[in-house]
Amino acid sequence: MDSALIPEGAKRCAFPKFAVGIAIVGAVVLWGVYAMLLCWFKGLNQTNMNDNYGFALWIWADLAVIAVGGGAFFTGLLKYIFKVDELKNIINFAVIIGFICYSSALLILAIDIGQPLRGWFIFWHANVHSMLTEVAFCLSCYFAVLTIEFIPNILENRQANKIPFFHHLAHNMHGVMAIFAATGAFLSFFHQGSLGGVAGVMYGRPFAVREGLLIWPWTFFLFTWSAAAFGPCFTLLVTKITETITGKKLVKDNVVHLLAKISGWMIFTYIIAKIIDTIYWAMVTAPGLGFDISRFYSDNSFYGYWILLTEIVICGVIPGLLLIMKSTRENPALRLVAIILGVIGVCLNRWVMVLQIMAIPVMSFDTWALYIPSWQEVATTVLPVAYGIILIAVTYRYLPVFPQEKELNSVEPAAETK
Amino acid sequence: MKVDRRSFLGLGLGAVAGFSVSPVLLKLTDDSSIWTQNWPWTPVPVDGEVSYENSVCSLCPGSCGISVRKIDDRPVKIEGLDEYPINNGGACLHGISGLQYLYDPARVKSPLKKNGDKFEEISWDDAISVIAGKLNDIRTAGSPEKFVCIADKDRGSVPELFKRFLKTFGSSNFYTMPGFESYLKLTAEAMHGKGMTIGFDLENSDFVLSFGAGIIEGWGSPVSCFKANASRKEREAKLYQIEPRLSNTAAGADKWLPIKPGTEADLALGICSFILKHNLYAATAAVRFKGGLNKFAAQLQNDYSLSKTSEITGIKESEIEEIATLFAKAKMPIAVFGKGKGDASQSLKEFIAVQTLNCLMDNINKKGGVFIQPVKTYLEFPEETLDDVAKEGNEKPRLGQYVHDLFEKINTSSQPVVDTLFVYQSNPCYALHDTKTIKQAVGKIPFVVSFSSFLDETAKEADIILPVHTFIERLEDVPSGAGLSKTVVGLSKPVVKPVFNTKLPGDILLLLAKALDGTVAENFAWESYDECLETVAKNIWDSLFQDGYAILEEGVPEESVEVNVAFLTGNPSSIQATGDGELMLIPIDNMRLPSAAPAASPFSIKTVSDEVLKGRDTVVEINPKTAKGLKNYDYVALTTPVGTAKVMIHLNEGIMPGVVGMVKGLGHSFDNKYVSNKGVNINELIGPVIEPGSGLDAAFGVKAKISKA
Amino acid sequence: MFPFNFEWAWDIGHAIFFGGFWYAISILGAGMTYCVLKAAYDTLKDGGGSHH
Amino acid sequence: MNKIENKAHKFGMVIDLDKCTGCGSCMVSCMSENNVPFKEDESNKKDSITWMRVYKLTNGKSFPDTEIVYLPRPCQHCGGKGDHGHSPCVSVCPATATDYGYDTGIVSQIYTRCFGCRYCMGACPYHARYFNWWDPKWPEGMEKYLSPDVSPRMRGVVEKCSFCFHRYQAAKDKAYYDGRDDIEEDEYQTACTTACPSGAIVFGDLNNPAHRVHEIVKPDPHPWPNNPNVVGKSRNPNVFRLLERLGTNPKVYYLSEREWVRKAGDNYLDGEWDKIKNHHGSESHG
Repeated sequence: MDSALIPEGAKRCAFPKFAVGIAIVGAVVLWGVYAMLLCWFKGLNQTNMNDNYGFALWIWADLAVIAVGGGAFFTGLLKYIFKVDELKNIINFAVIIGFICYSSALLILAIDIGQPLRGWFIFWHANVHSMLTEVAFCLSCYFAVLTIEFIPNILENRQANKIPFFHHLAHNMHGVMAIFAATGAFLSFFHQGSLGGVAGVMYGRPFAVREGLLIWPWTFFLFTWSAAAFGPCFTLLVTKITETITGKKLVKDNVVHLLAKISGWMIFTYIIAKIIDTIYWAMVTAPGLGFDISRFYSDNSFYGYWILLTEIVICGVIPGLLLIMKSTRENPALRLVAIILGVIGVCLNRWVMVLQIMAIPVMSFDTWALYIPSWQEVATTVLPVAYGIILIAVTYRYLPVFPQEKELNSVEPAAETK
Repeated sequence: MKVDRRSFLGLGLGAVAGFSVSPVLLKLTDDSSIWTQNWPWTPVPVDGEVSYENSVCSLCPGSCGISVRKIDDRPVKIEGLDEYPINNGGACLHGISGLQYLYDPARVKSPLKKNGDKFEEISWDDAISVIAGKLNDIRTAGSPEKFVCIADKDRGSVPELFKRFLKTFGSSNFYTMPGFESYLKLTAEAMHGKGMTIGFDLENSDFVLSFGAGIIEGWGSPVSCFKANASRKEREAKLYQIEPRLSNTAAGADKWLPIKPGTEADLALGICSFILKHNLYAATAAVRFKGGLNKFAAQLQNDYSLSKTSEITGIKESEIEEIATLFAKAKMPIAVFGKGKGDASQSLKEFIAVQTLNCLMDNINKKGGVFIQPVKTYLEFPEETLDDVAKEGNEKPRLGQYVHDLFEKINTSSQPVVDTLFVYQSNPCYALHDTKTIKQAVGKIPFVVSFSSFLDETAKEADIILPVHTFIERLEDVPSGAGLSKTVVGLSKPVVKPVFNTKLPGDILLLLAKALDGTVAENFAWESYDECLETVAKNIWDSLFQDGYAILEEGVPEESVEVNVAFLTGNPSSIQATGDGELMLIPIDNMRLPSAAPAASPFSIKTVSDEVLKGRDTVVEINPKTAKGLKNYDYVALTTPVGTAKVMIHLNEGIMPGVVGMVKGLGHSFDNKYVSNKGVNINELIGPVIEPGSGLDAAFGVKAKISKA
Repeated sequence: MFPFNFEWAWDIGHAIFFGGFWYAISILGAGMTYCVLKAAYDTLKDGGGSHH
Repeated sequence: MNKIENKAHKFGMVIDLDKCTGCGSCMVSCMSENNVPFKEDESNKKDSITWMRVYKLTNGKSFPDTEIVYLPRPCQHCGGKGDHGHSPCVSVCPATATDYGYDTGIVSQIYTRCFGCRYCMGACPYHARYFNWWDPKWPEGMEKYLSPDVSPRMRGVVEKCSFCFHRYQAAKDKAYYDGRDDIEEDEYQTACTTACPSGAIVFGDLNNPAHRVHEIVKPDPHPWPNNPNVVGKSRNPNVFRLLERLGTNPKVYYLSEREWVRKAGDNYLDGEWDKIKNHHGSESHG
């Protein structure tokens, strides 16, 4: 039915099966869109946020998708600037994942703000001293970069590529992609960092505040670093999931091993920096403001030291080591464990840097504030996930995303699974 | 085909690109944001010329001067009036919220007549003629005493007009709701003679011993008390607070002495006993006591030894000794009575016992002491002319001494004892103990007329509601009382034209009187209430009109006062709470919640802590020791002999173990969603306990049980 | 974001921030313009559409 | 430059917690003055707009040694680290919707500019900022009492105490009309100050030695030796600020003779309070 659009030589499931799958996920999207419309038309009273929890589930989701979407810029940086050529076999997919993550992030922001129709004031009336301004500018620009990086892949669709202009455009864009990637890396560095800065500059919040370099608190650098470190984990994880669902091998092991190794070393170095930062904050910064760190992890029913331990050791040190060591890295099961832990780790870090900050009382007579998101918040947070699944399914079906797919699957006629 | 599709595509893309670079998008973006800045459903207040008008607040007995800021003819803000002799600039939250009463969703917008379960609007003429017809029937039937009136207070021209109306009609059944002022008069009358009243010179006293008086909880004239309290710091005056719970007054006091609920009178007598025993009383005091002090002293030594007092009250002997000594040694000590706001149920024994302390120190009619003097009158009404029906009716005995007796009588009599009831600006169906029986009694009365601004619990039971102006729309004299050291009459002025089809209560009475048979009408010969007020208040009218107030009495009174403690020597027993629960439920007076009428405003409800009201639930206080595993905001069923309520728990270290504290002023059930249907009315859980000797409802609490709900 | 916005200031903060921003925008804009123009040129050079 | 600096006001207040009774007049006066809306249920204090909020503090002791104190908390109008005007909230607002007035020391909020990102709320440790989760609605007719001096806020924006800035403007206009250069102390007073029946709130110019607030606070013009971010520490041993150690430099000071109350104003490590409690501004300038 749609065979004219499917890449030449690739095997895809039957269209009805594909359509049913999309419809199921599409229902989830509709649920999310309904919640989104509620938030837009009735206002943010649809959420369970409150004046203590001005930042809540959405901002966590926002930070988390941007962190895991960091695989796009880091892989691009390695491929185009550091000329790690093997990564060309996964860069398309990394870009698509990045595109999904960043478009989701922008959508979430558009729902999160109280006056969406005035959202553009952040650009128009920019306060250049605000980390959030930096986030908005770099995020939007980098999304433009991702779109530019995504376009050639779209134009390589069998039908689109037949149009000479599109063919040439894709070709030319490939030619100058290094410049775009460099700009993207520059922008990414700043917006990943400034997202970290958002927390680090809040000097009214002893749990969040960090000392730093010039105007940038240490969280600035930690966020960039962690996004570069854990982003590839997410790329690998989504690749693995896609491979499992399609029942096909899509990327050669050597490429996966290489990216896993780079990620491992990045995680390892990041976690050392994070541990140093945590120790300095716990021993110097917070006590200097009158806070013993036990204040941040006690007297409430949820946040305990377990969260610190999980983030740093279980989801930081362990995946780092697993990916550094050749034997564990090349063991598919352990590698999978490592990348899953890694993705959880970075998401947990973003959780802590958004929700735990809001939960902790600062005034001595204030109390812990815990909150449970409303269904509207959950639905709008699930929305990007569903949208991402659809976009991956569509691009996988119609675009030559994995250059090695044909080679890896030419031996036998592949089973027709989606 | 191919070419077509391509050109179509190109055209489409071109159109999109063209649209994107055209100013249309930019303009739409800009316009949409401007729209959000001017949403038509967000009100834009109209600007205009600013002016200020002075008036007097009559929401509570405090009678503070207020300044109303207006934009053209719209009042927009109420503030305390600078230089006003009572509050000098300050204001309480209810006064400041005053404008919310003006536009209250529960206001009665025009006269209403009950038809079945519903109210229907009627015209003023119809309302007056229906009521007059009913009243004429009573007179024709020869039982004018079956016409009864309940008002919020008994001073001022409007209560006087009601009394006059009743008297010329032929009934002596005029009742007021329990209030601090009436208790002051009652106490003064029992101890110092008829027509006397009591005021406290708190701002000049150096030691205040308060027996549960919520000096900063709305007791007396609230703002005046706040000021006296605040100046303690500079004056180095002390405040010792005796009550079972760490109220705000207790928290602000120099010392808080937790006492077993209901034993305040015993403590006061114990202190008297100690002072007498150790000859710490003023030498000049003895001569004032009628019949001398010896017999009284002997009786106290016997009944109130230190150890016995300590046992009864739960206060250590050393502490009783300490406060007695401090009180006696102070230059100008005052002992004050009237638990909480001083209104609602109180015990005369307690008042007299505490006042005896003042008398023993002989701080009577001295600066910084207690002022005892005759109630100042300022209104001169022409002599009534009574016809035979009226004369006969006035001869008949009153149905009861106090308002609760009246309802008791209605409920217990097999014959209808009341034919027509006027309720003026008070809410007995909410504010009296055991509201269920009150409502039952009101239900038994054939014809009930409510003079009210709001469709409150009592108005809802009425057959006809006559809507009256709110205080801000009114012309009226507002005499102060409430235990102040001076007597000021303020003039409430209409600062805004009536918002709804309402009238002045005085004007309504004039209309009614004119429609009545007999000599009633000729006793109300004024053209209007305005004319009436100017005539009857002629002695102070100039000052009232020009300054907005007139001071009737200021400074230290010169009266020499006798002291009579006969009530105490009669050896009355102290009040015991009813019920058999192991806990004692006591009411809490909270400054941010009016305990009776009018109900809270949306603003004042908004300020109420979530340790008092949570969602739709009342939160009661108990000591963690009493909690037995209950946690904050656990639901419990609170059961008393009178009723059961589902409430939440708040653990408070500031309340005595074994005591449950529940706020007054919640649990309203009228049509104002911001204020009503929130929490429980404590009066549904407490029943009246009549004090022997005084006949007062003196219930200070009730025994209760809690069980996890 | 532009010098004519009233909160704009000619200070170091604005210079760095908007310098970086406009620089990035220029690169992206120039890069894409180049790609599109070059693609149009290449297409015309190929001879108008029959690219099979 | 110098001349402008000399003329700059620094409005602030000192609240005597020993006088505060927790009566709520300040809260209501503020709501009425500033057209603050109300809704059916205001018992969830985490979404209840109260520019002036009165906190209840306890000394944590059990019966009968419990003590309580009320602490009114308006916006603290922070001067930020080193009192340079970079308040925690102002410095983070992405759209310049909240600003620091260098001539008044007042932190303003421009409702029509705010797009509701709520970053400022996260940055404020005092919970002084409130979000309009709902459209403001008044019962029919009640919108007639709204004051034209302060525009009602639309849904989706952040609002907070402005130190009744409109009263400052009105006072300045009047002074200008009368041909005076500057306003008198009593010409500009906030709604909470004038309403307080206990006179617990004193408001004025912290830069003006003749003003009562300056007399009570005696602000130290020099940075605190213990923490150079802290400027304007009071040299009155009974005066403290909330979370002073964070370097937010609030312009709202509190006064109490009770030590536990002063200690509750900030956070201290175990044993630290006893070492720190007697540092009141730089001694050399006392």
